[in-house]
Amino acid sequence: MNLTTREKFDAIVVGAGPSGNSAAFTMAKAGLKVLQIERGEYPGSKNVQGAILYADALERIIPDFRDDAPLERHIVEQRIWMLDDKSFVGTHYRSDDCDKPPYNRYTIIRAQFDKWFSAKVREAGAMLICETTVEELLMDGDRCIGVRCDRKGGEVYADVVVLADGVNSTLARKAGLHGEISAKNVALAVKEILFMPEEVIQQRFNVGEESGVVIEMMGTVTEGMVGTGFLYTNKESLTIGVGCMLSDFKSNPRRTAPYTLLENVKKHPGIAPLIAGGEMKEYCAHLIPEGGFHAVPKVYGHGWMIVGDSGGFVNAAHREGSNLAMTTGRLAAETVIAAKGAGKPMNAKTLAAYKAALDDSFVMKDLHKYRDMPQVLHSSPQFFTTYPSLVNRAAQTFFTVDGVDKKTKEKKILGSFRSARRLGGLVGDAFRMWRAFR
Amino acid sequence: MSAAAIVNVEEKLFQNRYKVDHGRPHIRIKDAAVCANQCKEQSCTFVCPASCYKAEGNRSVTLITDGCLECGSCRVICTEHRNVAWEYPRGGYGILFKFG
Amino acid sequence: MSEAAKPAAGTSPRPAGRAGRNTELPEHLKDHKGVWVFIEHDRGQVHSVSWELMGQARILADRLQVPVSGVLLGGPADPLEKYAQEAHAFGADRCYLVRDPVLQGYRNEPFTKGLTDLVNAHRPEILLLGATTMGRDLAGSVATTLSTGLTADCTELNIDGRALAATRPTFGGSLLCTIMTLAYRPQMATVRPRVMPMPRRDATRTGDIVERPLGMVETDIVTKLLDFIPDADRNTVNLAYADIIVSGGKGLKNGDNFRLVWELARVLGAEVGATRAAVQAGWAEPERQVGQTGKTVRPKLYIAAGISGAIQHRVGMEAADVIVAINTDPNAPIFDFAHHGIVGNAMQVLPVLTQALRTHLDKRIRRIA
Amino acid sequence: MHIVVCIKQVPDSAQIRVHPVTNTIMRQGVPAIVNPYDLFALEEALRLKDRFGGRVTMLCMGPPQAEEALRKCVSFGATDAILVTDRAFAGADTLATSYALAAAIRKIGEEQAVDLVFTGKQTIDGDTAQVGPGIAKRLGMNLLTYVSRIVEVDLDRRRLKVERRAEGGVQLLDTTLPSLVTMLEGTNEMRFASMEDMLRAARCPVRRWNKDQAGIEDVARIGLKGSPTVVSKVFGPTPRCEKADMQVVADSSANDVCLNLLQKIFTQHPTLEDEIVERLSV
Repeated sequence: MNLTTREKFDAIVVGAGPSGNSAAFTMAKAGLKVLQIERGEYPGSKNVQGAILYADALERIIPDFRDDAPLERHIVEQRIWMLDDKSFVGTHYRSDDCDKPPYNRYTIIRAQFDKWFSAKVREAGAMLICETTVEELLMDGDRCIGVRCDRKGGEVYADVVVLADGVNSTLARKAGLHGEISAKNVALAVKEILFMPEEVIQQRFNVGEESGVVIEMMGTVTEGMVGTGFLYTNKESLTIGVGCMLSDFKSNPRRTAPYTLLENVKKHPGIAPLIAGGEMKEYCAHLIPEGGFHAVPKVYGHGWMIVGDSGGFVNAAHREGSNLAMTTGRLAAETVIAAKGAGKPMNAKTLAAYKAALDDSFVMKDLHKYRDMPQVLHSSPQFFTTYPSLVNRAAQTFFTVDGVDKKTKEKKILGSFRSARRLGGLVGDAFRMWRAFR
Repeated sequence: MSAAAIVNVEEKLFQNRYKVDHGRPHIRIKDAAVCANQCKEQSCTFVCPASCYKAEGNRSVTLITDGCLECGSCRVICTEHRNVAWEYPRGGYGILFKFG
Repeated sequence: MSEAAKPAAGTSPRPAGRAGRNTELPEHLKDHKGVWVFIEHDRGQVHSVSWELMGQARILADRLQVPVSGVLLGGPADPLEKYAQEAHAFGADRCYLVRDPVLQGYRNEPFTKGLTDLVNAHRPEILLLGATTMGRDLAGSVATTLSTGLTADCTELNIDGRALAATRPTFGGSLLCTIMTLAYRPQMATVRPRVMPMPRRDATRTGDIVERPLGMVETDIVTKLLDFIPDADRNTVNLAYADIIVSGGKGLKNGDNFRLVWELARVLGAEVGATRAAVQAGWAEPERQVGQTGKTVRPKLYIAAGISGAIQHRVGMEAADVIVAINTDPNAPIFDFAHHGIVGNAMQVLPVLTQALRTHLDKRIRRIA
Repeated sequence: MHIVVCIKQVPDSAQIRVHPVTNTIMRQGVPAIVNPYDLFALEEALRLKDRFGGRVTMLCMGPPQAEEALRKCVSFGATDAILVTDRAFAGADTLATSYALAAAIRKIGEEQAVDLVFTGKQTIDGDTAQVGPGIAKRLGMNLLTYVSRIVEVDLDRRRLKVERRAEGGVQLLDTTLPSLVTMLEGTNEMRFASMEDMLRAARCPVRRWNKDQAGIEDVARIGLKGSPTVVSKVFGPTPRCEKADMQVVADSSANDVCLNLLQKIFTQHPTLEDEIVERLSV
């Protein structure tokens, strides 16, 4: 590729996950000349997620996505479990409203979903090349003028480069746009997909052919590390996984490997019967941004913008990631379209509109609301060990009928809480939780 | 918690679809001496979800990148020594998730 | 294998008759009789797969009450009569011979014409060839010329009604499928070497020989065979075609112990293989890696020294006829699928095994010499 | 020089699993890929194009989604791609497939004469290795299967010299163009495409031919009707894993254990011992 015929695009999008596809789709739809570069064999072959799709974010991009998108099950029941070694206390929310279209949340399988979304992006007119890894941004001073790929003649140029390259955010890091991510700001999650006949899933979770259940769990199964487990129902498979703060994995005295933790979750008496007989067909691992508001870097500059996980846009408290990714992708695209329309240069001043749009959308508002959550959870592992055990034992005391009078039982339960955390601890914990959720 | 039975991660990794870039490992340990002499915890040997880092008898750490899930944990947790040269594999190589 | 082979769930056989496909044998093909075996020979030796097929053909022919015939094509330097006698000893009732200078050394064009003419003249119902590079090359063009069905790489043959039911691996061996050629004749099949048992040789058996001219001259044939370079003279590593392989794994602890693997291999005239870990450690070249991300091998004898037998290695070598495993850990996974296991330190066992083998073979060679 | 490379889009059979209990085939998550053997053929064709110039035309018979496989081959450097796709081809076995591909190659030859046709050794789903020979027979081309090396190409004298793998060695064959070559695996390594080719492939339209455009005359010889072979059943192999018969060195001397092992192997497999002895005494 000699310099005279150097390839120039209105925009280059690096990565074909939810944020990259949303950005590329929106810009291509508006007639921009877009090049999308994906390092996987096809869009989806490098992407991992627990995998829940939030309909509202996608509706604003492809309103009729339900017609042909590969969706596994719409979620009708949400379960939150607190696990002890041998038991769990669970709260279940199930509503008939969730079983009426248009459904709000779906479980998806990312390899198929991203491939579908990418086909839409190509239909919209964007050009996609796969199996190509972008090695670094081409910078002219502090202005980004294009990217260099790992292929001969791999320099491609554009007015703006949208970085949707995932949680490791390699390109921005290499260009010095932000520092290395900290182990405190990411969780390492591992998961497996277990295949079993649909009827078995429907019987075990009491759901119909299209409806599904989601279980989030926390407790002693994460060995005191700050983290949660999850079990999602797909059409003919279950996803079982567990993730903990990477810093906790590193400093865990028992030096437990993630796959050992996952086996322990799978063996838990509350989980084992649900996944019995499943045929494991894939084992994945991924980092998830957990730093929240304070971990979001500078997300725009002269000729570049950052969207999705690459910018740490994940609301860990509510386990929401894909909707933030799609929304940030769309907002970045709309900023570029507006600037292109007004003939403005893609400098920092113009692209600041992207940050403004983020600030007044739910994205930054939610992240700001939970800005202290990571710090609170970090400093109080008791929410993941002591309280789950206390609650389980309290339930056992409360529900075992053994002739002991209820007053004594009550005193025993309260006593167990007090002895575990003493009054000051209990009040402190309550206050800290209240402030983190305020 | 039940005694942590030794979990055979090889059985799990066998299920994955992987395209090895022979002769071009995408991650390298910059200086093996640093692992052997200066790093006490060698946490990469148990945090890596694909168990690519193995603690050998003589305190050295060996790295085989086949089966790597490209999560980036090893780079992030090597905070004190920054001893991991971490890159994505060449386009189309490495892990190829069938489901993800 | 037909593209629309929608795998049937479980083992329920799907009715063979399907819309748009003729499955009844037309009248004019009903007179095809007899089971033929193409006898493959090269540089003075008959390939053992031909005799294995002769044994199998005998079983099929007895079930159908028809004769077994061998087919021999060759040049003036090939002792075809000797091979025909061997064929009778292994069960053939008759041998068809086509001798012509242009058939000296295998070339597709003359061999295809010779075999096709024979089939059209004597109309067999089943034609079996070895699934060697020669057999598959020839079978492909003969089947196309005769416009008949050919099932390749079969691992099992039997008779279903009066038709040949050929079973073969598909999707890389993870599945098996049974294929039939109902409305066409002859029913052709190639069979992998060392899959069918070698039949008993009965020197007293005799049979007749039918000779037939080829009707082709060298100038008709475009492709010339200039030379033949035996593998022994080439130093390339061809693990995939090796009969005996000695492999080493991480259990050998370091590079120099790998020398022990080479010494045993030299005595056996075997190729040297290695596990991924051994190759990564630099003890062997990447071309020697056996397993999921390396080569898949089907040797007669596979000796695994210091190999645990992880699934990634197993899928590359479990098809070997005889697997010998040497490992210090009694419950290493390799002992679950090896035929012979030695629990012991490979560094200690390998030299002893090499020596034991050398003395055993010297005794045998002295007895012959 | 005009080379046609035939490829097939196949399921990645390494990922297919048979459910241990129900013995059903689990095809979920088995992506479609370019048949790996065909890539060795494509690389060899591209090397000839690099040396002699000319065109490399990709040809594939399959369902509409096979276009992805063709587009990927163009990204390696092929000039253009033709997908022969028609409901009438469904269910074709190797005989019907070779008939259709031969017709399409004849049609391509009308645009520009074809010097060489490349196919892979076999497919990983069918494993039959019959389509190459079938096409060569129908087009009257010289057939060179299991080629391990292209030794020499002489365009002026229209001659081609190759090394072909045979049992126990390699044949050196000399023939004329046009020829059909099936490449052995491991003979070369697929190149890493340039950015220019990647961008060209993303833009390049894949031509689609139905049965008429592909020059099919006799409809009875394609698809199911043209397929002599019938698949009567598909099933999972019965796994064989009985425990090895074990000997422990600790309690008896290594020598006894080894002698015992040799004795056992050679009695069970006499031919094996003969071959080793023969190879050593030669």
